[in-house]
Amino acid sequence: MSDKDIRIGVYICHCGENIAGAVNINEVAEFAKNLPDVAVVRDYLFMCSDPGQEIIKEDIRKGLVNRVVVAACTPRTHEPIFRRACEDAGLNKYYFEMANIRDQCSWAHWHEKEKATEKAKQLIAAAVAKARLLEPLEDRYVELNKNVMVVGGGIAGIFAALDLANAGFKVYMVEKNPSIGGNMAKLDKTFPTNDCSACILTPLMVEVANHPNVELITYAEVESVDGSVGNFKVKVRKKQTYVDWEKCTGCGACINACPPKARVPDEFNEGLSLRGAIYIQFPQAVPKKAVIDPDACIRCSGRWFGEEPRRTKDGKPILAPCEKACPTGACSRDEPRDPNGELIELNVGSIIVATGYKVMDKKQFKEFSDSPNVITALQMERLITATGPTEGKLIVPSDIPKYLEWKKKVEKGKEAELEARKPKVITFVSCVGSRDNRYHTYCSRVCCMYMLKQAMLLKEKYPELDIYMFFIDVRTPGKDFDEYYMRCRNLGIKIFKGKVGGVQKLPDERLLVKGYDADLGKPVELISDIVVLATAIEPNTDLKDLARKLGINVGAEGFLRERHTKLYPVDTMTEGIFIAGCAQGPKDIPDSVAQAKAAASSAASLLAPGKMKVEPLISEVNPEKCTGCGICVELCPYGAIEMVEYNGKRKSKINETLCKGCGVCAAACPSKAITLHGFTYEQVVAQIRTIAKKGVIEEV
Amino acid sequence: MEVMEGVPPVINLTEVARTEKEEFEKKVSELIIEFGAENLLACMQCGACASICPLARVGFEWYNKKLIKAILIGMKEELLDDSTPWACVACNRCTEICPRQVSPFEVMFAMRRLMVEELAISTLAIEGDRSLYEHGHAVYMTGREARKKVGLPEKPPTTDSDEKALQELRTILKNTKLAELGLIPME
Amino acid sequence: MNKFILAWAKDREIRKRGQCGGFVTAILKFMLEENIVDYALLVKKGSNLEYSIFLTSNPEDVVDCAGSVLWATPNIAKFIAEYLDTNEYKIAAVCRPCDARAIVELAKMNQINIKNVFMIGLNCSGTFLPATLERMFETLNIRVEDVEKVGIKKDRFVVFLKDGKVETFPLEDLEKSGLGRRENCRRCEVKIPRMCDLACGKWGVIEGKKTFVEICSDRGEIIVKKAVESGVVEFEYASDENVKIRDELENFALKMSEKWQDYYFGQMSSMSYEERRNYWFGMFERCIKCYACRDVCAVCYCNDCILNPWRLLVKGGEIPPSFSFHITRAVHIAQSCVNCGQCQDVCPVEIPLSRIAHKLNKTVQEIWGYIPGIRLDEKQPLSRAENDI
Amino acid sequence: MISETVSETLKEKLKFGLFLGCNIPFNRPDVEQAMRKIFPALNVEIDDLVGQSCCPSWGTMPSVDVVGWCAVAARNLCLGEEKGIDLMAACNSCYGSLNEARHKMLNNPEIMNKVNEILAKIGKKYEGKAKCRHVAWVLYRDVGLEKIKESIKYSLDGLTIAVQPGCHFLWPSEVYPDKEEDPFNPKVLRELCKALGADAPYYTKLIDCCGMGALRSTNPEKSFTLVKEKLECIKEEIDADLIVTTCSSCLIQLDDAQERLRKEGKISFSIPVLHYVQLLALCMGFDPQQVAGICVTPRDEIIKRILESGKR
Repeated sequence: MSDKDIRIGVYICHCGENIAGAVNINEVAEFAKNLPDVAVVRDYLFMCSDPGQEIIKEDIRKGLVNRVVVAACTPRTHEPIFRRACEDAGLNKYYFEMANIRDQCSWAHWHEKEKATEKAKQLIAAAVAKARLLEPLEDRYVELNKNVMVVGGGIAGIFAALDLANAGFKVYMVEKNPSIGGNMAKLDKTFPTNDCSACILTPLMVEVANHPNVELITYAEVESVDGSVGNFKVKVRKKQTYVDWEKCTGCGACINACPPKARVPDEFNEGLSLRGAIYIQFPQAVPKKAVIDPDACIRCSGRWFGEEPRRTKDGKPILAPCEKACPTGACSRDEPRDPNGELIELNVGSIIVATGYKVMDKKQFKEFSDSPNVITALQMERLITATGPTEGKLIVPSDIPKYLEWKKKVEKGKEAELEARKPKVITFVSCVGSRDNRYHTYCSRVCCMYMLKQAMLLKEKYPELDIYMFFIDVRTPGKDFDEYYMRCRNLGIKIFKGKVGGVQKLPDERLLVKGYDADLGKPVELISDIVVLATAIEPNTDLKDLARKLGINVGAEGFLRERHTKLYPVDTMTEGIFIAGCAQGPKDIPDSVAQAKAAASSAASLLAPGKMKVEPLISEVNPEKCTGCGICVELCPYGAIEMVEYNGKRKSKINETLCKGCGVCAAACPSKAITLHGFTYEQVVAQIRTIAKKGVIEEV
Repeated sequence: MEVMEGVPPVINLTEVARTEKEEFEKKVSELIIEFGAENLLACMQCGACASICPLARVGFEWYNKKLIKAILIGMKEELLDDSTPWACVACNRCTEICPRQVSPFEVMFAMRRLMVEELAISTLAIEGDRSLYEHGHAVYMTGREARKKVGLPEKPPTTDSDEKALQELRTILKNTKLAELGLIPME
Repeated sequence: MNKFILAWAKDREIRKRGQCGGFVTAILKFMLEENIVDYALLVKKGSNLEYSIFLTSNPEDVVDCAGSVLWATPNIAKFIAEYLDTNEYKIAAVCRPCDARAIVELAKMNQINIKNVFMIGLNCSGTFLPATLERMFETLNIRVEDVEKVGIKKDRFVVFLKDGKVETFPLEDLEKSGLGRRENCRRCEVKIPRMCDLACGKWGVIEGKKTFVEICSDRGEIIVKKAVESGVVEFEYASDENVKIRDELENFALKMSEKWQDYYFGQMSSMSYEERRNYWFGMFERCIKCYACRDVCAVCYCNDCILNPWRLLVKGGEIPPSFSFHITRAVHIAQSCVNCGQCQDVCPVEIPLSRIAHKLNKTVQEIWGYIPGIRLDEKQPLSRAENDI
Repeated sequence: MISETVSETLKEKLKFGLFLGCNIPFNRPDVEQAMRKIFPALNVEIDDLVGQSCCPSWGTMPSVDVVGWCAVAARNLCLGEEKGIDLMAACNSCYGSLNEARHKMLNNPEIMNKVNEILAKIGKKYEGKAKCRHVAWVLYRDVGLEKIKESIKYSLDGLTIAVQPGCHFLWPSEVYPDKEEDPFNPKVLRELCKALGADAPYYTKLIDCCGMGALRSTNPEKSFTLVKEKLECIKEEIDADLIVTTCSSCLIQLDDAQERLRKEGKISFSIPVLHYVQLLALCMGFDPQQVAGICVTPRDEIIKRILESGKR
């Protein structure tokens, strides 16, 4: 190595006070000057700034240095910047190495300045030790497929899909429910303007469905994802609908035919009403098609798909009610149906994940009693909306069965009196499951606002209602949000600062609410007809599973993790996969839409050029050393390694387009037959040895 | 014990902070944590504990939520003068529902322990401990008529009738803070 | 066919010369004769305490190898992986449990094509180093020349003399005085090689010269059936009594191992961290870097070992080598070590290498529940990615 | 968990150490006698745990020193552990104090070590195996409702019972060996009462505190406001014939305070109060004088009613 002409430049960044505040820059610079092969040592207030980069470029251009070590902050954000500077000045950019003397040094040891300085020296020495062994590498290019898959057809998915489709990209929208629309379709009105949710959402649903560049794949789930940015191979499982969608017109005749015995809680109404085994998700569904829930179906006529119908005495086939009711034959049970549905293969260049959220069930909150009149806020939303189980008529939830009974009678033309109780007092409880160490420590972000919204809608419609709201704090950080809050107070809604600790059932289905008011400094209690729990927004149950399939990260709280909170909020650690909406964390509609559009634009700018530069920091097998044991094959998280024939022996080989350079194989190989370029064994060992020897670079 | 009801009309935070820094060796919150309320600092003052606390319900001054707040602020003298912690029934509703797993019950009892340490307790409260040492029972009665009436032997098979067991218990008690504080004879 | 049989060779000569009725010899001979395998791999006894690994394609040679040799510690697995192309040739190998386990481990690493290796396992309660045996005879006042063979019966060391006399000695006393079985054998936790196709031994046989055979694979069953059909082997089904006795003997042997494990590992864990480090580093100081431990290791398989001088870790010409030499080796074999003891046998400076390797492996076993060399379809824990984010 | 295995092995023999505490042997020995009667009759062996002491109760060691609390509790638990049996208590305070102490020891090795250092001085060591079970749970889970139904001579048909499980039967649910499915809507005591033929309906203040313990000794007036609220709710909502509790403290409070409130003219009704083991003993036909002979609020009438009406 020493015969080569190596001239290392060490550039130490003050990062304003961030580094210089704890690390003695002069001392470190003096130390660096004496390291082997170091030709130049310089320091500057902000190395990443334009003049800072210019210092490096100047030295390269003048031929003073041919390896660059920058001691500054995190390579995650800044390595690309310095690499580009090297490249601009005519140096192979992989002759660059970074020492992080901020995040892991000055910040961590802010109060131990001497030790921080010592550690900075060691980190720089380690980087120099590695820099001496750096090799020039060449970037690769991969072709990009210009199709995009959007997972999730809620408001975020719809916007992402529309933006991309309008820009000319082909979009596959995969939705697990029969219809797109997501959680927003369940809402009555939206804050802070009180627009009708359906009025602003349904036109968009139609637009995306009819867009020539969008292919809707609903009632489907992602089964597997292979490949990498630009060339993802996705398998999507289209679930069995048991209804021929080609023929189904969404007329709904089958729904009414489905017998009462086959009724199960209606997911769309959050369990407040029942739906049949054959159902259309909701009246404004897109596509408006029926599906059969095979778990709920009671096989009425004793017949399942592909089975011969039973016959009457005179030989006529006995058909299932839905089959009989269908005017187009879409429900015919003559043909067998594969319960596994159909596997669809897609090739896409980028993926946007916008799978939304679910709200916590109230079941786990035992202290709020098991009364049916204690409901979640999303149930409240269904209760007040015109498309809900009571068509927007406000009654206590325990009386909904009475209402449905009454409605049936009226529909049959009978005269009947509705005997459902109307609530006089409604209590709202915030932070149920949010900000709670037992469930979710995070704030669900939208609860304060939607509670205020519901209270406002109720109070405006039924001024005689008494509404009590218990908040730990009222959080309204958004444009026009606090004004909205003040509007609520002006309406005479009673707001308390304090959490409700328990709800007890009274014998007449009313509820005794035990709360606390911080302003009075006293416990308070009241009798309420309905208690609304603002249960937390939480990740969908299968989100972890989906993340694993996609190879993206999930944070401790269970939401998808972005690459960088501030700088890359819609990117993931896997190139080419973007996230938007509540799958990334609780947020309201404006934020979801903004994120969706950001994700769409990120995907578009990635795919538009048609090809992409890929770092050469990937692994390579030396077949001479490889013993073919196959450990690496098992361990590779990207499925990038396979066994191939080499000189009559089985050896492993790494597919460079799939390899992400994670280094697992190189670390695991007992023969060390695998090299991870940019992080070779020699380079890493040199770093470790240098640190082990407290900053002394050892000649090997 | 003198029961001090009420709080001063204005709480002078500057003065509280100064007293805590200058007059005490340790912050009161640190002491409370040491005395067993490990999650004290997780409290966000939501008030759920107070909403169902029997003490708050019947009008004691320093019930769970307020006690925690006062500890977090650094108030000490006011708290040492108050009897609320000694009224806590240890019902643990608060522990069950606290969203931050602070266990306000544990804070109440840590406060008791702090008061014991500072000997800010009445003889009444010490009585139970003395009785425990003397007889092995916190509640103890010499009258045995009731037992005889229901057909039981005069003495139950406890430390009451077992001198060796009582000595064992005393050995244990002598190795606790009770003895350190001089509330029972030292070993 | 039942899983447990008692079997013996029909041929009178084989029955006489072979151990326990010559079943193993008869089967091997049969397999060569019928060209079921190309080679048989076995151990041949030499004069006094000598032995050699013996590879043959000639059925007649097999009979010359009949009889058990308790001082033979052949490295069967290494021999196969190193010298035989198991993709090309079919081999029948006679293995002790540790050999068989090493073969299974190497098969998982694609170093042996186990499809072409028929394993005839021998029950084993331990082996002796020839040198130790010599010292034992000296202590016990027995002339090597007079010894026909040696054996272990429960807790007794048994010497069969050429004049027909049999003498027995308490094994534990011998071992406590530093004689007796190899250290790894004392700690060994697999006595019946059920990972083989056939597991053979004398345990469970009540009377007569018979071999108790546990049939452990489909192909094992086929071979035995064929041999019976061709009239080479005769058999009867093992009774419940036979099986019970065998289980008892196995458990007895396992209990003994457990005691020795407690002894050796207990010694290690009773040391403080400091003591333990000083002990092992002291041991490693002795190392003369002869590479024998590595070369002999039954579960090592790299073409170009990273411990080779000037490859990444080890400096040429430096003795003793940096401790990383030993640490690297220990870590590399930790998940697969089958406690065969070869490393310790060959170490010229007597570092108790198998002890540390076995202990490390026990840790792996505790964490992942993985016992090396037992099941072919079970991947080694450190070579497996868990799908758990 | 090691502790589970202990109770598993107990399943066959059903043997428990009878943990008395303080209130029961000195204040309400009829409860002790009731237990001594019913369990042998239900084929459950009870051991006296000779030498047991106070649990320790909340006002003593728990208010002084966590380690001291645990050490006293551990000595009591050791008495069972040495015999391979669990303890059984009819007092919620004992149940709470012993189990909370055990929970602290199991979850904090530092406390466990310190406790065992102290215990070593009297030649004992607590390993965390033995725990304290509640009589109600033993009757519900180990003995079983069927066996209870079989064993009774008198049935309570037509009686309405207001149940009072008591706080330390429920919270903190984390520390208890047996847990109600919903601690805010407890069912076990109601089921046990129903097994005797009575009706045991829900009432709004079912889980509310009776106000006993430190609250009563610190400020009786305030304590009585709680018990009054509770009694009124019972009277108004379900008009109970009888209040049944599984806690000796609740028993004393509800029984004593009622009389006082009546004298002060704050309430005008009288509802007899019994511990469940007493009620069961009565139903099984044991001598009322022995198993339910000590009370403030009169029980004669209800006892008469039980013995007359429901002969089976």
